[in-house]
Amino acid sequence: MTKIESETTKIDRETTKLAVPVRAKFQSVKRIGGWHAIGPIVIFVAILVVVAILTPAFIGGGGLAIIASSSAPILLLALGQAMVLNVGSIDLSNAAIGLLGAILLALTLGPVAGLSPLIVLLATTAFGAVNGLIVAYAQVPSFALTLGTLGIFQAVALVASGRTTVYVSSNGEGIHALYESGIANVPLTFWMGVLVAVSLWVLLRYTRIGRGMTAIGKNESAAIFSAVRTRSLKVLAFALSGFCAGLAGIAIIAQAGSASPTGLGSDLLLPAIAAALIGGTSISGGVVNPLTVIFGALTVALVPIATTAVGIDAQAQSLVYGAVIIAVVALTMSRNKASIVK
Amino acid sequence: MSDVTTPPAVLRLDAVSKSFGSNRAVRGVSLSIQPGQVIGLIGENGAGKSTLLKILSGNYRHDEGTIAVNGREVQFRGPADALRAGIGVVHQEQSLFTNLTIAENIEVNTPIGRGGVNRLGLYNWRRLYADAAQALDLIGSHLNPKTRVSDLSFVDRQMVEIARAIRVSAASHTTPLVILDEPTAILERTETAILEREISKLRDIGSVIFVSHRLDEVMRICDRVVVMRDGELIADRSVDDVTEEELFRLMVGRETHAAVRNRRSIEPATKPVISIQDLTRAGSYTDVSIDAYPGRVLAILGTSGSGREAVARAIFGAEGFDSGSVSIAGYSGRPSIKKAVALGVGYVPAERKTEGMVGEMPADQNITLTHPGSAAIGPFELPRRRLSLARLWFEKLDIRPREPEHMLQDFSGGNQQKVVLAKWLNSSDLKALVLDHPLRGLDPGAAETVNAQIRSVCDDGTAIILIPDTIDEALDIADDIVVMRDGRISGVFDLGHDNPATLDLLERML
Amino acid sequence: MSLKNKRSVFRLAAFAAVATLALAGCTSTAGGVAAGSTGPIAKEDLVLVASVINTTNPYFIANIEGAKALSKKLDIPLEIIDSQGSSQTEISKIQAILAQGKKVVMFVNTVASSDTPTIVDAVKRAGGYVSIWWNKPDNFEPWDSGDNFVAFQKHPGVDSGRCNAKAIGDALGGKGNVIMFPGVQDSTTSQTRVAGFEAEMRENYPGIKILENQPSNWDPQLANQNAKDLIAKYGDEINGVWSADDGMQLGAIQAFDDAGLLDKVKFASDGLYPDTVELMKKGYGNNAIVGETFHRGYMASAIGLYTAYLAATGEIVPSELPKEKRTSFFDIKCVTPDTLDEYLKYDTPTAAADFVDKLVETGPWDTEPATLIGGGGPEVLPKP
Amino acid sequence: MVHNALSKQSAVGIDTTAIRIRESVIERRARFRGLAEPLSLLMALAVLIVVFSLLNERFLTTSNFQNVLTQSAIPLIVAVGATLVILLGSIDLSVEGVMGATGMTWILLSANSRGGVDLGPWAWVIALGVALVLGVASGLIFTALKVPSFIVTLGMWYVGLGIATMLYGTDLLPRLEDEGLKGWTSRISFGLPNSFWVALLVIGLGILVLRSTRIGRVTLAIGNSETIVRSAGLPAFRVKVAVFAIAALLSGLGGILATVQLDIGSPTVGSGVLFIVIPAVVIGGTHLGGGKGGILRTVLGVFLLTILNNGLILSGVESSYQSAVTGAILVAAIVFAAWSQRDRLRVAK
Repeated sequence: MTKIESETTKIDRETTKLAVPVRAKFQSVKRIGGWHAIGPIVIFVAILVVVAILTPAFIGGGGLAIIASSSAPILLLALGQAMVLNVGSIDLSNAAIGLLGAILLALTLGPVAGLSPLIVLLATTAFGAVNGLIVAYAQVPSFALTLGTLGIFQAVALVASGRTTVYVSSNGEGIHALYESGIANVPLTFWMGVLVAVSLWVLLRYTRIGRGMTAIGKNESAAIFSAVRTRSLKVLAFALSGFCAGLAGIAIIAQAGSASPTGLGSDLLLPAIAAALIGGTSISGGVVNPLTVIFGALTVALVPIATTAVGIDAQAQSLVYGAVIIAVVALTMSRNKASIVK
Repeated sequence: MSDVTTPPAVLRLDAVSKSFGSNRAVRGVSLSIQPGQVIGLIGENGAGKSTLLKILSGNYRHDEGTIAVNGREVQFRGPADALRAGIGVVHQEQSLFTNLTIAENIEVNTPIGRGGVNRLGLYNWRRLYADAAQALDLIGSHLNPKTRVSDLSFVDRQMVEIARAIRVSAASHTTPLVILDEPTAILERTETAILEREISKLRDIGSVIFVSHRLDEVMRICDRVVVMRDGELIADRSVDDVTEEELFRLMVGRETHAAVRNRRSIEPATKPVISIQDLTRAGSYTDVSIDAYPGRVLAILGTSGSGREAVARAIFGAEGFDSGSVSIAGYSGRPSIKKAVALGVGYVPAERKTEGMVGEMPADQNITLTHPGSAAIGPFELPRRRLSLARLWFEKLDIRPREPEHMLQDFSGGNQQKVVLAKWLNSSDLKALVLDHPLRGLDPGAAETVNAQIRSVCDDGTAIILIPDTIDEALDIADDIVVMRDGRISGVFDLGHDNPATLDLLERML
Repeated sequence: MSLKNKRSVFRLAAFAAVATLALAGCTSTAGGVAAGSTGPIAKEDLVLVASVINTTNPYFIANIEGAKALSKKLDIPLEIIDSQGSSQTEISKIQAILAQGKKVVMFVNTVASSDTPTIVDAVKRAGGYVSIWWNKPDNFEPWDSGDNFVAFQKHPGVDSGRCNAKAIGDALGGKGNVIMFPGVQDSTTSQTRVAGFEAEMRENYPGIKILENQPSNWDPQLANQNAKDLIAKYGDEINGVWSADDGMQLGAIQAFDDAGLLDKVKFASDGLYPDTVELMKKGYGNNAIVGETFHRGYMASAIGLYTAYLAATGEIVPSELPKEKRTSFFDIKCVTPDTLDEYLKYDTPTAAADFVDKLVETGPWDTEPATLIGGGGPEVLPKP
Repeated sequence: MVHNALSKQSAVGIDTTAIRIRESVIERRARFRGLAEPLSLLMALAVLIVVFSLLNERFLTTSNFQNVLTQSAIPLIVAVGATLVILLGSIDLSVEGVMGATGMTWILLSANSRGGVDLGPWAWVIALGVALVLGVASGLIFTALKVPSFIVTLGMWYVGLGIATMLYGTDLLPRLEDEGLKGWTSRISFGLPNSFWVALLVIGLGILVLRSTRIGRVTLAIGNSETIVRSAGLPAFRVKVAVFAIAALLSGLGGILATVQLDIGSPTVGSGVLFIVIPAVVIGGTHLGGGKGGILRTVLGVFLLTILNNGLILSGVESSYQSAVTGAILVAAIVFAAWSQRDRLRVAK
């Protein structure tokens, strides 16, 4: 600071005419940024309004609470995924880690009671961190790596569960309460997701850690040359993904009281990625807003419910789901003419 | 070049204009190029050069005026049209597919049905290689067309680009017009010399538009020089009737600085900030020892094989080395970027856009990315203070426009480079700054303001290690010059005492 | 508009949307403890709901068929839920229907055992009545959950496995080697069938050796591949093939057919799909299919829905029923090529409607061929 | 004057032999570098084969060889398309949906147990037409609307499944009636299973397209740098759509063959194929970022995974561990490939 004030330098004026086109460019960027932030919310509300008009009883009957409660595990996984996407990677194993977490929780809740969620979160965070360590230090593409660890975690879940449904034998009340009790009729599991989203939002927006992560996602080379601790931050992003997956596991146990390798939560990988992308996360990295991811998750949970609620034929629902996912991302994503999309 | 027979002009522009909204980027440009002519096109960044080139390459469509190629009026609907008309552009940023062979890169634009594609739409590889070899031969290059471009050096890549431009015109049986958009900006001197030789050969085949920031090159290579300013073509001179100084004045619209060196030489402090001893990296450099002192600029000269960039990266901890030591402020442990930065070293990489800055991040966040200074308390950032801190830097370094909350990629090159500098200057304890080609791709005006900043940083007691683009740049700013050749130091000069001639330095480089 | 304003507008919008979401949640919580509802409901207020795992498996198609027949018979509208193989989808779609305030009479073929408590809870809260088929946690019994969880019903898996084992054992003359294709490993349905099959072989056919089992996830394609690999591994050592359902058996048969081994191998499985009936009628592959267990999806859904309907209308009071009518096992029939003809009548176009007619006459527990044969607690697996 | 001195220098001419020598050295090194990855894959394959044949003597028999080839045929066909898409730098997740929709269309229009129409060869045309429409739709949405291929094809997966489900309706299982087609895929002609001959044909065509046609070369170019492709005036738009169309066509062909193989129509006829194909492409060494890789490497990847699966079953490894072993091999393969290239400045996404 003292340096800035202490001296004045005479600099030749650079041509000011540059400002004109630059300013024009700024304006367009701003506009896109605005829609980018609002889009996921608008889309969610729009679909909701359509559903409300077609079936008013659904919304009146606590439909929103249902959407929120069923979006909770998706939301938690999507938030973790969004953090990984933000550093330009992807975590295909996080849903498997979440399910493994749920199984571990169901297994340990009886024997070690209150310590169990802690152990599970520690374990899933560690699983995520292992992914991150390999990505950061062996420098392998995360898509391929986590595809591999996905298989490993699935097998571990299958073996750990003894190939059967694991029920919480005792001490399940505390966890179950997360689903049973709620604020404004919405279970705590969802609010847990909102809390995580807000925390991650603060992390990304107001801390150097978050800034560093975003810098990695936008330009990793520049981040390296700016002495951003790229490796540690990547590990952290994956660890956060594991942590969120652990919370998703807790949410699953809270809802079902049991876990099995093919039961609740076994097919959340793609919905969670879709939720992150619908929530405005860029798949190429560097763009994420955890708060809009909440609406991404709500939208993903809403679509199948909405197709049922408005009475679309059961056999057409899959088609509608696919079409809506594409349409929603097409509507919410920010793009400019020159950008390259992979 | 006299126009006695007046053959049809290879290219004739008549009052060509192009606007973006209210901004008239190109205004009524008229220009005519005869076969065998080499035209120099100069102008500051933002003068309208790139827009004009993009019109010629078919990327933009002009709003007004006419373009005629070989006497026929043309309307380019896309880059393919321009290519078919015989206009080949060698872009500023290299535009080769590094994963493909030389032959394919040369032939990639030839219209289907020719250039080694048979009737079934399949490539005839033998013919493809032969045609490519022929095109390379025309410009005197003996590269194997089967080589992948990723294995080539920069100068050879430029050759491939030129060969491609020529090949395209040959395939469409037109006189080629090759547009070289700052081909020498990232080349070393030796390589530039090779390139210059090749360009002069092009006269026999077609015409050339040569865009460069280096006025001396333009004077050497071209027959005529046209100058653009504010979107208009303000001068069209034969090189015989104009001086470098005059061109500079035309370009920027003001007088140039005296090229006389006006630095007060600071005597070296007793202790160097950075001291490297017998640094060796197999295949790159050997036994390099350099000391950099506070308040002095140390320039390392050398060609692309000299290993000087690798030494600079080793100092910053970005690349490893095999033996020797790098000691920064007395510390000489295991080097890493993190450690180097913690010890007060900054580094401005040559590849600004890919390594120096996060383009899609606002300028203020770029400035505080490494050293947040007062814009953060512990791990927490304070956006408002960050912005005001950035405003101070914008003011101090005259970064325009004064809107640090905007994406850095939307600023012009010179302003971007100043933001990159500010990123390091924001350190409370900057001891040394390693600058790898800090002026690359900047127009003279911008280069001058960046240079001024480097000088003032140095005067504040920071040691500067500079990898300059040109010898002149080194002579202009350095206190010490180290010359490297083939990975070894071939000369050391203290400009306080020595007064090496350019030729002297050049000899030690080659 | 400055960037800062933009941001605060966005923040406000986000906050408002979250708040709306929170406040809009109405009387029935998604989580809170449910009071449950008793007392008869007028027929006009009812809606039948049948939830199936997917809409393409022949068994689930039959489920839908039965539900439709009952809907027609009782003149009550019907809604079908397709879980698309996902517990989450199943639960949220059920909740979506419940949220519309209708009084539901529900039949759920659960995707996984662990879905049952959540579904029961939701139905209870909405004052509906539900019968669960096939999968539920062993310790989660209807009588502990009040009248809204009317019944848990299934066909006993052990019986099915034993029935198939007998068929293969007899066909092979008590000697030979058998391979097994269980379904998804953590499915109780598959586990009980496997247990029954293995127990029967162990107890009564000591000369038959089980070479290997390869779980094939109810997936015909996977069973086909696994069968190919096992053929490569054991070749003509294989004498018998058991699959946990007919879908996987179709895949396995195709693999043996391709290998030219069909004539020498005997098959048995559960479900007697229409395709299986055709193959058996034709005597395909030297009468390759020697045994099947017979049950029909339309019977399951009709029984399940009708039980729940009776509870909803007050005609039965679940808490007063004996335990075997709350956790109930319904009979399955062992079918051999010789007895196949007896069962063809259950596949005529009017079969579902005929069954529903009888069902309404005789009640949910006494309608041939699916009569109540036991229950009152978890299915007991044979001791290994 | 500085430039006078320099121009004298250049007039003398600069000896370029040093550069030329360097180039020829680089060229020689580059020629062998290209072989390193396939070689290590072949070695891995060899090790697997040796280990499995020691564990079970049946592993190395003609019948098991034919079995492995039959099983690899469909993944191979689909993987050729997937490789092209990945060479673009994109990804195609829709394969299972496209397989389902195409297979279902085909069997419902062929002689099947449901009766209905039998269009014979036209069934193939219409079914592959469905695949083409899905592929072109993916390509157009991806290219024109700039929606990331990941999400487009994810959505198209569901759309394909939805089409298959709707076509299927609530009728009986459609079963193939044509005796000539039944079991055709695994029947042996000239020592190899028919489906594998189809796969070989597809692989051959795929290599030809990639190596010697404009679509193939522009695909590689797009994977390298789409910006340059556009500024060079190459048909990036058309090629991208074409590649997605080709990939969908091949998925569709795979779907029909899978239906023939199973003899019955099922919307989920493709289940599990995606998770063989993508790892196979990656293990083969094709870069997910695009531009680098090839079809033959993918073929090796598919063989590696198929042999692994087959070998694990033959050597009696419990099925619960199979996904872990596949996963571990994938991790090992990519770590092995990346290990030598580690550098503190390298960027891996």
